[in-house]
Amino acid sequence: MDSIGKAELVPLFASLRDVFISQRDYLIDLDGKVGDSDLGLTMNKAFLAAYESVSANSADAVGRTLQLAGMAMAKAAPSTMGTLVATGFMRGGKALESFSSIGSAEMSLFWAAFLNGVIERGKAKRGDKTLIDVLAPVSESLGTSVACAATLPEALARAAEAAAKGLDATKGMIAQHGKAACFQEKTLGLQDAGATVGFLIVDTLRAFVAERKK
Amino acid sequence: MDSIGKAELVPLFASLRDVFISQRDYLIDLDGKVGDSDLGLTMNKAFLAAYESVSANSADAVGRTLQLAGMAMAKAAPSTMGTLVATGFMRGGKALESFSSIGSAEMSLFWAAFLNGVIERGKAKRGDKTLIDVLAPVSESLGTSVACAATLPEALARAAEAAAKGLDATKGMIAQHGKAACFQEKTLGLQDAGATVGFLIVDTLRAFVAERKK
Amino acid sequence: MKKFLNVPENFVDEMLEGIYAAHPQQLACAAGDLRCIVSARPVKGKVGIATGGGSGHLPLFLGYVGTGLLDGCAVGGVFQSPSADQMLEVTRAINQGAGALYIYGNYSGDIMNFDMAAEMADLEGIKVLSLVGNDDVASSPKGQEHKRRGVAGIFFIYKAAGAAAAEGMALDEVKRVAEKVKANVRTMGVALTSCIVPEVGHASFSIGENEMEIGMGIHGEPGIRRGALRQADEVVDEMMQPILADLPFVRGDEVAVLVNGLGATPKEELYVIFRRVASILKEAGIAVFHVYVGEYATSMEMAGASISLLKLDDETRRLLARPAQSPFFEQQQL
Amino acid sequence: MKKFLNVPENFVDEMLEGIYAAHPQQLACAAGDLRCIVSARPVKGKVGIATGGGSGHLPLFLGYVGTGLLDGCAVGGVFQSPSADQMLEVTRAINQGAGALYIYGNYSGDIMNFDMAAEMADLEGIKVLSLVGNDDVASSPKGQEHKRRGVAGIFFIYKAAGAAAAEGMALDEVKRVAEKVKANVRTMGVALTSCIVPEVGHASFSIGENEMEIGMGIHGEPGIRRGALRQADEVVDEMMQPILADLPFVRGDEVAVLVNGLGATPKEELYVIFRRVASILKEAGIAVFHVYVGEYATSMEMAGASISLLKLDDETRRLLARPAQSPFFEQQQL
Ligand SMILES: Nc1ncnc2c1ncn2[C@@H]1O[C@H](COP(=O)(O)OP(=O)(O)O)[C@@H](O)[C@H]1O
Ligand SMILES: Nc1ncnc2c1ncn2[C@@H]1O[C@H](COP(=O)(O)OP(=O)(O)O)[C@@H](O)[C@H]1O
Ligand SMILES: [Mg+2]
Ligand SMILES: [Mg+2]
Ligand SMILES: [Mg+2]
Ligand SMILES: [Mg+2]
Repeated sequence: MDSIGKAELVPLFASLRDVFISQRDYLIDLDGKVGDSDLGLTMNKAFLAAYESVSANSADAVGRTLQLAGMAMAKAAPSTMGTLVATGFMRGGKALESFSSIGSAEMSLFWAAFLNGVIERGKAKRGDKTLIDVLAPVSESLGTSVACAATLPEALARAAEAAAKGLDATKGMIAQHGKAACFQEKTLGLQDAGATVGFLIVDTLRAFVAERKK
Repeated sequence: MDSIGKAELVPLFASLRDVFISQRDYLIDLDGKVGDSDLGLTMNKAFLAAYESVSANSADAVGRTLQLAGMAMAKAAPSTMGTLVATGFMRGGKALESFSSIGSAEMSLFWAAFLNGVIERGKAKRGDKTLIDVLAPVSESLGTSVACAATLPEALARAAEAAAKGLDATKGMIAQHGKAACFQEKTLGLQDAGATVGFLIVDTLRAFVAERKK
Repeated sequence: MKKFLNVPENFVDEMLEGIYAAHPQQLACAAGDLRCIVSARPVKGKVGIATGGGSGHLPLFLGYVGTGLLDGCAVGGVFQSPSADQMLEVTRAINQGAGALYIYGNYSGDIMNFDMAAEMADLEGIKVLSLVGNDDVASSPKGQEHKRRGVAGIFFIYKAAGAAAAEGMALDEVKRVAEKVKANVRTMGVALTSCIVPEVGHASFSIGENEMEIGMGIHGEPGIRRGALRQADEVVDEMMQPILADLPFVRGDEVAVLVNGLGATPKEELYVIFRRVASILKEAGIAVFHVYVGEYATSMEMAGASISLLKLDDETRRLLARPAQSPFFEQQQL
Repeated sequence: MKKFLNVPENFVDEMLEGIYAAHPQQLACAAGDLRCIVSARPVKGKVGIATGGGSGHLPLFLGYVGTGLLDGCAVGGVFQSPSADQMLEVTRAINQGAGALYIYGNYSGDIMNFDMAAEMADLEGIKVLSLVGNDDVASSPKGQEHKRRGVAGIFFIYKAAGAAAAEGMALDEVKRVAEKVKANVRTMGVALTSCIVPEVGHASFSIGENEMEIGMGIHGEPGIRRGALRQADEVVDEMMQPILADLPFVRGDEVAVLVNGLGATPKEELYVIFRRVASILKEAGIAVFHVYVGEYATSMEMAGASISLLKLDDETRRLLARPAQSPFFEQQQL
């Protein structure tokens, strides 16, 4: 599958929903180490709401559908990550307003806008041990893929790899934002919970497109 | 000395002031058992103010001087006893408005009015373990003395005896008014602090007149 | 003792200096005595209303000196009566030729001093009537109302009498209005913690970490029942039952409600309390005309609350609705 | 935990039910969500002003929804941000075609949600501007004002912006006024005790029996200095010095003053504090236009206080003087 059209959004968001159902306890655990243990619950709520929104708005254009999914997430999960991810989908969706399907180029646009939205909303920067440490390499990787004219499956495979590396790198960082920031040095060695969510989204996209390719 | 004239009021109030200076700690102690320990302080202030008022107004008629002394006490010591004793002096002074000196008959009028003032002001009755349990026998004793045509020194000697008995009787009573009322049965056996003040005033009068008789 | 104060002995006077400095257009002191507080906006010919009592209950007592409210107030030390002499000074200052009404709480020290002041004012030709608030249902059983303490419900007496005087009623009429409100207001309180009198320096009484005392007075006077602190709704039920039964308030009545904080209790909790009060009144078929929630009569930093109900008629409703203004209380026409 | 509450989880919603029940003529809920509070008296064509933030700070935030003040407010759990969606609902409800201004405090959760709400409102064609209060001098040094927390001084922004909108100013103009007030207000606080979040059930932080913390935030954020509690005048001196130096406030300025209680501190003590503030200002040749003393922004039952100064010009003085009315704050024309 070389691009994601309107019709694929419902099954895509069903996958995302299912991933966050299955990763619920894992995320609760991760957030519990230096946070308040709610991440598994809020991401569950967020992606359930997103799936329902996408189902209800599947007649709309892709960009619009993604924006509405973001709004639904914001409503369902007003936690830090809920708000940041919601922002990402709203901004990413807005960037795709004039497109009817999502190929490599659009995917790159989407994540660039997603990343910018998260930066603008949360005022964190790379290296602060957040979601951004996954999103930034993802966005860069997708930019490179577009320049190299990679297919969507290829581009997402490389992006997911970049996400995994970015995620691993958060272990070496000291948290600067949110509840974890209070723990400072104690966050060294721990994988950031929000960054894990970023990885999971990108990796689910990769798997979804790879699966459909067959 | 068979009557107290205008000129004697200043030394009389000097005696009262001195008595309450010397009894300060004793009264603090007594009030402290079931009260707030301020009685020694307030009576000191009250009789110092009374003395100053009497000194300043010694040209006035006796009744008027006593009334003004009461007003000065009220101003200086707005505690329960301060107000009651002030009321007593105001009412007693008012009762003597048409007299130029205080003999047995006037002394009886004074204490009857004093007693009535305290009853009206404080709404307590005999047996309630207050000042009244000294004032009532004092007033009765003075009434009898007048009927028997006793001299002022005789009348005051008997009144002081009645006061001492009344004071002793407060030990067998249960407090019904003021801060002590909360302690109920625990006040049994204790001598009432306000009644002690009543006794001290009458006994100081007795001593003053007895002293001057010589 | 975690308090903002300098020398404890100066606490009351420094507080008063702060009040005069903050509200120079509204409050003035009479006879050069800080503790004699009068309105800076006297109204010619109006009946004067004065109150007074111990300090430590802000906005009670001086906080109700203002337009459409009271004209003067004498305050004593913390929890101590002002002197008769101070009351007299206030009386002189607020006398506009129409006489004065004293409205204050049922405490022996206050009664003695106000009576004495009234007597002294009388000697000077100022006509004074007095009215003693006794709204605290917890402090004596029915039939012994004269022994009940005056607590937060006095606010309603101030408000209605203040409006009556502002309307130009004569002294007897203002007194009649005040009597009517007094007869129709009932209060119950509950305390969770003690307060600290600055000159004493430690808690006035002790109460267990999980205890409450229903019916405790605003100086820590004993209440009806001390026991484990329960859920808010149960506590409210226990307070409302005797209030309703006492007057009694019955189906078809219309009331004003005051949920009063004693000092340290957050407003959030007062509204949790009012929520239950509202549902009890609705159940009982009693209509609510207006609701006051906040600190109207405190005990320094005591945690706790009281509930007051005032049964209204056309006249008291009209008077309650009138605008009023002081540095501590403002109300537009309802 | 000595609190009037039922199930801790229901605390905020029960409080809100109490508030709606108490003030049905003044407050309404938007979109069927208790936590979206709007004025029951909307004004056609007026710029809407909204605020929001965690519960537990009454009268902040919802207490300033009223006439001549704010139009709507979204509240979250105790000390927790409301959602962007709730802010959006409030925005929709208060939009009278003239756009909306968000005024709220500098906390990351609030900022993210308000920004997001603004973005969503924008998608719906409602023009929204935002302004973040950051008056707490203690929370970051000069030059880093953008990092400072918003505390009680936000009251002045509400008051002036609310009056500006009531006068009929356009959105840009209301924002300009709010910016001006924001630029001219400075606050310092001091905490004596902790507060208790109902769902947590114990003190948010511990502080010694004789300690105070100068500059502590309203959620217990660390301050500048923790040390022995000193006399009130010394504490005030320590707070006033950085306030005055920061703007700076100088001889010839005219200011409004807010002495704010954090929850458990008696009003008596706030006036002892103001007494010293007044004398410092007098000494410094700074004139006082108006003084507010009371609880304007609290931290549940925290004992402590804050001092805010607002430097005035003709416009802000005029706006501050305008009448205003809400269930929690009333002011006649000054
Ligand atoms: N300012 C920020 N910008 C970007 N990401 C952030 C920021 N603050 C926190 N995060 C991310 O959010 C994650 C925690 O999310 P979440 O559990 O929803 O927070 P909370 O429970 O405090 O609302 C962190 O692991 C981090 O990746
Ligand atoms: N209602 C009353 N009538 C007469 N005497 C009273 C009354 N109440 C208290 N007393 C007297 O006052 C005394 C206490 O006086 P004082 O220490 O001045 O009281 P307080 O400190 O409570 O103001 C009691 O011992 C009692 O004799
Ligand atoms: Mg979390
Ligand atoms: Mg959370
Ligand atoms: Mg005593
Ligand atoms: Mg005393």
